[in-house]
Amino acid sequence: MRIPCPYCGERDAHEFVYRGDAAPQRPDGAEANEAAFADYVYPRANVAGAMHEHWYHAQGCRTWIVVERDTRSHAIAGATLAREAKR
Amino acid sequence: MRYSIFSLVREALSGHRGWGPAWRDAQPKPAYDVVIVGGGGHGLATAHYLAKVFGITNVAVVEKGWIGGGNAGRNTTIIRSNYLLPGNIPFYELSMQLWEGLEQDLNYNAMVSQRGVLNLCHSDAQRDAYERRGNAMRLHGVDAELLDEEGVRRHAPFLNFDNARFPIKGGLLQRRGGTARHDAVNWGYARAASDRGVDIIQNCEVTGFLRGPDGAVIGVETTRGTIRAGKVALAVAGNSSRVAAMAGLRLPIESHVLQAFVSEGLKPIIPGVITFGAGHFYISQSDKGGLVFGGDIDGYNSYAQRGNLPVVEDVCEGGMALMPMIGRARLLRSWGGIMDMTMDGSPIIDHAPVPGLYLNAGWCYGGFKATPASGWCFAHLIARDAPHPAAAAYRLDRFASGRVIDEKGMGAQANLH
Amino acid sequence: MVGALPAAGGGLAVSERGDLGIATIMARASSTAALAQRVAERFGIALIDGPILSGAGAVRFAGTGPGSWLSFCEGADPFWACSMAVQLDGVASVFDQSSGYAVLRLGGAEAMPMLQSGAFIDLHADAFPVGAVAVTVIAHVGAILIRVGEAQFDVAVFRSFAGSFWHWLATSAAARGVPLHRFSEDG
Amino acid sequence: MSRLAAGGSIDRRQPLAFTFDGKSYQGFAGDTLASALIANDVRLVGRSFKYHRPRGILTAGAEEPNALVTLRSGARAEPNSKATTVELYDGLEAASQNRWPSLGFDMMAVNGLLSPIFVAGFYYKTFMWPRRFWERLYEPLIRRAAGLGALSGLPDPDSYDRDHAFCDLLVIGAGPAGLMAALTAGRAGARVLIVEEDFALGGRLLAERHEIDGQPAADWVAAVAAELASLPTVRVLKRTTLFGGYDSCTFGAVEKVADHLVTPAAGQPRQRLWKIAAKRTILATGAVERPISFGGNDRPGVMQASAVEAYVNRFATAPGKRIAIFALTASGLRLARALKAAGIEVPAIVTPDGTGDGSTIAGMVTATHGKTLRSIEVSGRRIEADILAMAGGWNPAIGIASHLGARPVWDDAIHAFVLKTPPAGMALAGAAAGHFSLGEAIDDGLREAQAALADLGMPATVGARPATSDDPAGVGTLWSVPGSKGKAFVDFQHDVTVDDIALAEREGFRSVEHLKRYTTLGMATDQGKAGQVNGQALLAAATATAMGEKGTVIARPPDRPVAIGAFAGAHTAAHFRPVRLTAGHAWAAENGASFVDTGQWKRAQWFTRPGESDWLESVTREARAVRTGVGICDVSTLGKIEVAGPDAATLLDRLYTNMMSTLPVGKARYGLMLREDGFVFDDGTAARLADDRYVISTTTANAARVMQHVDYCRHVLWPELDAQAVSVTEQWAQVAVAGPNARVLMQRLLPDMDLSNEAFPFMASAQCRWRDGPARLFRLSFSGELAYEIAVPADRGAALMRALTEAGRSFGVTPYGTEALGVLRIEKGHPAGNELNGQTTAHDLGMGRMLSARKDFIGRALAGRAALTDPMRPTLVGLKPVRPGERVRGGAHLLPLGAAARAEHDQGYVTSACFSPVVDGWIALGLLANGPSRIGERVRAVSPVRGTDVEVEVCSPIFFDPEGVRLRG
Ligand SMILES: Cc1cc2nc3c(=O)[nH]c(=O)nc-3n(C[C@H](O)[C@H](O)[C@H](O)COP(=O)(O)OP(=O)(O)OC[C@H]3O[C@@H](n4cnc5c(N)ncnc54)[C@H](O)[C@@H]3O)c2cc1C
Ligand SMILES: NC(=O)c1ccc[n+]([C@@H]2O[C@H](COP(=O)([O-])OP(=O)(O)OC[C@H]3O[C@@H](n4cnc5c(N)ncnc54)[C@H](O)[C@@H]3O)[C@@H](O)[C@H]2O)c1
Ligand SMILES: Cc1cc2nc3c(=O)[nH]c(=O)nc-3n(C[C@H](O)[C@H](O)[C@H](O)COP(=O)(O)O)c2cc1C
Ligand SMILES: [Zn+2]
Repeated sequence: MRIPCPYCGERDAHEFVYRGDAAPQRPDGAEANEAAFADYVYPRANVAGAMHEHWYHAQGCRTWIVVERDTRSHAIAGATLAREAKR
Repeated sequence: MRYSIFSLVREALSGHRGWGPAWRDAQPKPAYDVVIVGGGGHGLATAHYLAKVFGITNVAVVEKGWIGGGNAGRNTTIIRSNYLLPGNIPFYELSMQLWEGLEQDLNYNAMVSQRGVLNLCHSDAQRDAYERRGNAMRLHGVDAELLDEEGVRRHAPFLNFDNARFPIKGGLLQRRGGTARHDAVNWGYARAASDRGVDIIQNCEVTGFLRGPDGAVIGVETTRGTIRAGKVALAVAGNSSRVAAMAGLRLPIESHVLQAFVSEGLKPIIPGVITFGAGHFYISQSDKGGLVFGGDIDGYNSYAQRGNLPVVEDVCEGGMALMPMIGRARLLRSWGGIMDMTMDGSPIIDHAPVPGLYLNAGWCYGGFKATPASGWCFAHLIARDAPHPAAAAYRLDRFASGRVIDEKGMGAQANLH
Repeated sequence: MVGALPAAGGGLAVSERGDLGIATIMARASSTAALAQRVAERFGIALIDGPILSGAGAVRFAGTGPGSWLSFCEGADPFWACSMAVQLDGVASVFDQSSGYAVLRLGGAEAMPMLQSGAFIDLHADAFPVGAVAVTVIAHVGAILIRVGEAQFDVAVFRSFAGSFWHWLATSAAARGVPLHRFSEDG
Repeated sequence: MSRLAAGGSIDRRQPLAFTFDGKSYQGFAGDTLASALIANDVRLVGRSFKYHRPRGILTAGAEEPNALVTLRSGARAEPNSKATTVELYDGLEAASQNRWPSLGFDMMAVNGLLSPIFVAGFYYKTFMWPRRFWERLYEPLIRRAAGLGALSGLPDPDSYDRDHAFCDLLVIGAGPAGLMAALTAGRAGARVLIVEEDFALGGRLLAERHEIDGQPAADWVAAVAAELASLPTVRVLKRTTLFGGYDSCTFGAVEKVADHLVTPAAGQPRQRLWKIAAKRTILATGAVERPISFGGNDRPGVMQASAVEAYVNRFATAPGKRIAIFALTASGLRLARALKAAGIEVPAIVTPDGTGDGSTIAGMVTATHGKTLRSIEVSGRRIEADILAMAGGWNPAIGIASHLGARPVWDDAIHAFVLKTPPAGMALAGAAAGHFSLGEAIDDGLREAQAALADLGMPATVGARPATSDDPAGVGTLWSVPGSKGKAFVDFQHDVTVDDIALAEREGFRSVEHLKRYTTLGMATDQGKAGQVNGQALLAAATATAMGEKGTVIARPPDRPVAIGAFAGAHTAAHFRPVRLTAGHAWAAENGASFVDTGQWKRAQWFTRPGESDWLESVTREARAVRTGVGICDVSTLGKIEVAGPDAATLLDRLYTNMMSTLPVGKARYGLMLREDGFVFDDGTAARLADDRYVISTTTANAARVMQHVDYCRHVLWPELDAQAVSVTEQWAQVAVAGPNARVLMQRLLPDMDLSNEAFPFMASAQCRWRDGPARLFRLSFSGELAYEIAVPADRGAALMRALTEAGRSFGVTPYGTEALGVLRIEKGHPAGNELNGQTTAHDLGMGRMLSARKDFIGRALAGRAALTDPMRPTLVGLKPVRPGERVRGGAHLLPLGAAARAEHDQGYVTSACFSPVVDGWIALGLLANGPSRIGERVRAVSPVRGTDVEVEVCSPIFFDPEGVRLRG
């Protein structure tokens, strides 16, 4: 599997560290309670299909990126820098 | 027909014309007391014990493909009960004991082979961790032996002791551990359950749930029509999230791919199971002679049932580092399975938060050895509506509460377990 | 500048670069443009935010990540990174790495095929021309590759890995039947 | 000798000597082992898996199920090598396998007598009684009988290499289709890689007699090969098998670099693993001929027609003197012509419907006779023949295209599975596409290459399409011969018969996948390439289902078996993983250090002095030296991360449970990091170097994960923070200097600094100079002594060690290793790896007070859960054996006195233990339920696996200097 790192270009997936679904948003730390955090930390949509997910280019530019990938076919539609995806 | 050497010889004389199907290929009936979704080892075992232990025989197992076509048919067949945490040990030991009588129970030779499982350690800290684990096992009445380097040498003299990157310092050996012939386990359970009246329905995919007025699950929609059910029990392994989503549930599970490998057939050379603690590698030899081995998961969410080359290299590197004698053995076939990795690495056997629905999920890469106990405890939960004591820790709410069962101590990241 | 390498004779010439000041330069938030301007002012270099080498003189910037560079300075004094930090004050954070990397220069016709055998990135001159930079991995060792000439590459690896990287280099050269000429910096 | 006088593509000027089962023979360069055996009239070459039936050579390719030999001997022995794909070399040594005592007389052939019992799946029905006999008797017997060849049990002496390739177009297979494709794309200037597993290019053109452009096809092949070699963007890899298709158009291939040599040259790898990234791919892997299932179809002498054709035309051998043909396709007739041209007698051409020329017999072969084939039976008539060539139709070789999940579909026109929807970026050409004529192969190659070029936006130069002698191949089907006498095999290697298929169907194994697993059809080393489709067709017939509906099984990588060593490359034995060495490594080695692996690092574990008899003596001396004098310890492997920028302090506040923003410049603070689930992640110190700059430390084990975590927080969680972070672990060599004499020593090292307690107190930090270079000084203490850590750029690390030794010589400065470090920290009750095991909470470690209530931080919310702060959780305590001199060990479990050693009494366990010189006895840290409230209580530390049971007293985890007077001194 080759991942199109927005900075480095296409790289083999073994250069990356996988984290998972990019959808869950960390609750506001000052406000949120246990339940909200538990909901952020544990359950996952575990999509069968196109998914936005976090990968870290550990053996490359050391940047977290968001990759759009289909979990059924591993086909990759694209990738963006995580810090830009957030904005 | 009962299986035995006598029936076999008798049939041999008449050209084996007398054998009937091992299990009835049933057509779906309109309703059952219990519908089990998933014809893997767990679903079939659940059906068997429901019928045999709890006398509930109006049961259907619905399988989207052919039985045993999921992980039950593609795992590396290791059985062991060398767990660390109190939530796990009694459960896996129950399973081990069921394995030990399985063939007689099922009248099917599942080739349960207790030739030992050896976990190697490479540092003092790792040895301490194994001592902790071995002691926990022994306190639970499970067999465990701590080997020093000499002990390992005696058990597996062909390992790389002399110029290893991570020298072998010892190991934890469970002699009762070993392997079982995975396909036979599935077929044996199917045959035994079918004989007791359970309907095994293949090529029947569940596509939705039938809900009662109060929201309770009262049946399933399938590719072969609607089937009503008193209770619906999910045992769909790598597809747990997908199926549970049809009931509106989000589980603490990610689906990941694990690859496995088999070499060409070779004369016996590897005793029992050996796992390489410092690399990602474990190996055993099948009765047919193939070296069956594997390593770490690929690490990314997947429903594709296949992996990629880097993990193949990683696993073979581990193999060569540990036992350089396998360099000239050829890899014959590699494949992948989709596992439901939980956020603490331990399974779930519990009521779903929807009435009428029961959950058996989250087996990660370790659910084959669990097959008998999983079936037994799940059947108990379904029949009695109360958890079996050996599986009482496998609650769904343990994640929110923090009573997680995290053997590896990796926290809430599925792919690290 | 490192002097011309002895003729490689078709093999692979490897020298270790010793006198380098090295620093990680990371642009402050939304300061990439300001950093580029500062670099232009102070060093006369057009800094590019991408995996390529900016500059051709004693000081160079190799793009290693978004808004981040590994800067090299030949003949630097031990406090070079501190002076760099002063130069870039307010627009970038500067981290001294002068000791953090072992930098090898690989030259000769075999340099490219050799590195290609280790790295799963396309090193063909069209894809990886002179001045291109890649942070990647070779034989389980993280490596920063910079194409400094048609047949010349600088390879930076973390210093603790240098021994293992050398081992890879030597076995791979032998596997290819390539004679390996090792030179120290001062000839 | 059955070598033909002329022809073939062997080099008669290069004779090669080889042995088979110890007997010497001769072949020529250009032979395979199989062709050389045939030339030497060796007919019997192997025994089958289950019944140990005598077997001969069936094919001329990688689909060979029978002719498996052990190549070479000793540590280089390679079991299960297919004689048909082994390139002959001078000195080749091969032996038959799976037989005892000899190939000709195999005792295990009694299995054949038991074959009425040994049917598919028989073992599932028996061997269940008595239960214990499985491991003791049945299984060992089964195991010994199963398996094929044997591994030597010795380490593989050869090496393996890796390489990577990128191309616009990857062409797999160099038959006419592949060559035409490569040529077309190469001429257009595309980067082309063409891989061919054979040692010669040409594919079936080597075996069949065709004309291209009016010339023998071989001439065309030679011309194309020459042109490809001349094209700068084309690379041809021979002896290279493409074995797998993976995601994103990547592929794996293995090149046999030295397999055609007796031993590789010095340094030369045996094989090389290629990883290939291609923009487009053309699969031109040809087709595999099917056998026909009739009685006795496995007898040595029964061969595939395509193989006979290859042995005659390519290798110039006569596999037999009288070669009969049983054909369902026109290729049978082409073979007859070839045989006659070579002067070989063709006693019969048998086709079911009599199609063919005048001499064809309408009928079927129902039986064979002879130890090796002597005669065949056709409709009750015996025909003398020493070879029977079967032409059963063709299966396109589409395995690689199926690796990514595309399912083959049945094509009724050609009676074969084809791939209608290859993976993105891949096209099929020639016989692989189900187009069996030469003309189609050439057309396909041309067309698909042009399509790929167009796709890539490259103009194709239009070359002429060479003219071919076309021979459209008819295909027939005949899945089994009615009225067969004797066993009719479907899977030759695994001895799966037509009857086995019927039995499986009867027993309900009616999916092709169940059929495979129950009978082992297609699970042998040829992966069903030879006979699997026949079995599936028999199943379809038995269940009255169309082939298209039944489908076929999934093809998986590798497409051909690949040596495990090739996947591992150079990463074996001591080079399995890189080794990380600290700057002070050589210095430590010179000083008698033994090293221990910590992740990839080597760390000095202890330093043996002359006269010391065991490690404990060295460690105790080192620990004592730190308590009484001064010791130095290389702590460079701890992770170091520098965090800078205006928001550095804010970021650290969110990363650590405690406040870091309030830390003054010039100070350091111990910090705890949690995971978001509330459990402890890592610990370390943070030192504030400047308002906007910190350097933090991590444990050695977690360095990479913490860095990744810091970046996750910066990039994903809080990208709005203006904070930069980078690992500087490699930049700084760091040394702990600890003990009552530490200040004196440091003062000698840094004479210009005021190191008095007032000027540089406990937890102070500073950036300073050492020998005109940068340095960092911290007053940190893991040992509980007056201590410093000094960091210098790593290239001065060794010099620093030497300088410290020199400066401290007069008061006996002592280097100490990780083991003494462990003793010192256990004496002080500091948690380390064994306690920070990912299962513990801050509360468990007695650090509950470090969770700040004044701010948010990672893990805050979930750390507060009742389950994580439950007092009954095992919590950190100290443990001391009650009886002096008794040893307590890590991993022992803690139980109340008098309680039986059973799980229900398990209350915790010992995490770390050591011999403490200051206590003068063994001490330990442990996690004990409700521990802190049990100080003074006695419990048992039980280790059933060691057979020890030690009474211990629960105490404070701080065994030494609880007030911390010394470290502040
Ligand atoms: C490569 C690999 C190696 C492994 N090695 C080991 C090992 O050595 N030891 C060990 O203990 N464990 C091992 N495991 C784990 C073990 O195989 C699994 O945990 C276990 O098999 C899962 O339970 P199961 O048998 O019921 O699952 P499965 O066999 O996967 O059963 C689930 C079934 O549900 C069906 N299904 C899914 N969705 C639907 C639907 N909508 N409708 C109807 N049916 C549906 C599927 O088709 C499947 O047949 C391994 C797993 C893999 C992949
Ligand atoms: N007369 C018939 O019935 C009939 C049937 C089929 C094919 N043919 C003949 O076969 C030829 C078809 O041409 P083609 O080019 O499609 O096929 P081909 O069989 O000529 O060439 C395929 C090539 O691919 C190579 N190959 C296969 N798998 C490989 C792998 N995994 N890695 C590397 N190399 C691999 C083979 O070694 C072979 O050289 C024509 O000459 C045609 O006449 C004839
Ligand atoms: C324990 C075990 C042993 C196996 N042995 C063989 C074998 O000898 N030959 C073979 O072709 N496949 C073997 N397989 C692999 C199967 O062919 C198959 O790949 C696997 O069950 C997954 O199914 P799939 O590839 O159809 O998805 C084995 C699988 C397992 C789990
Ligand atoms: Zn990148």
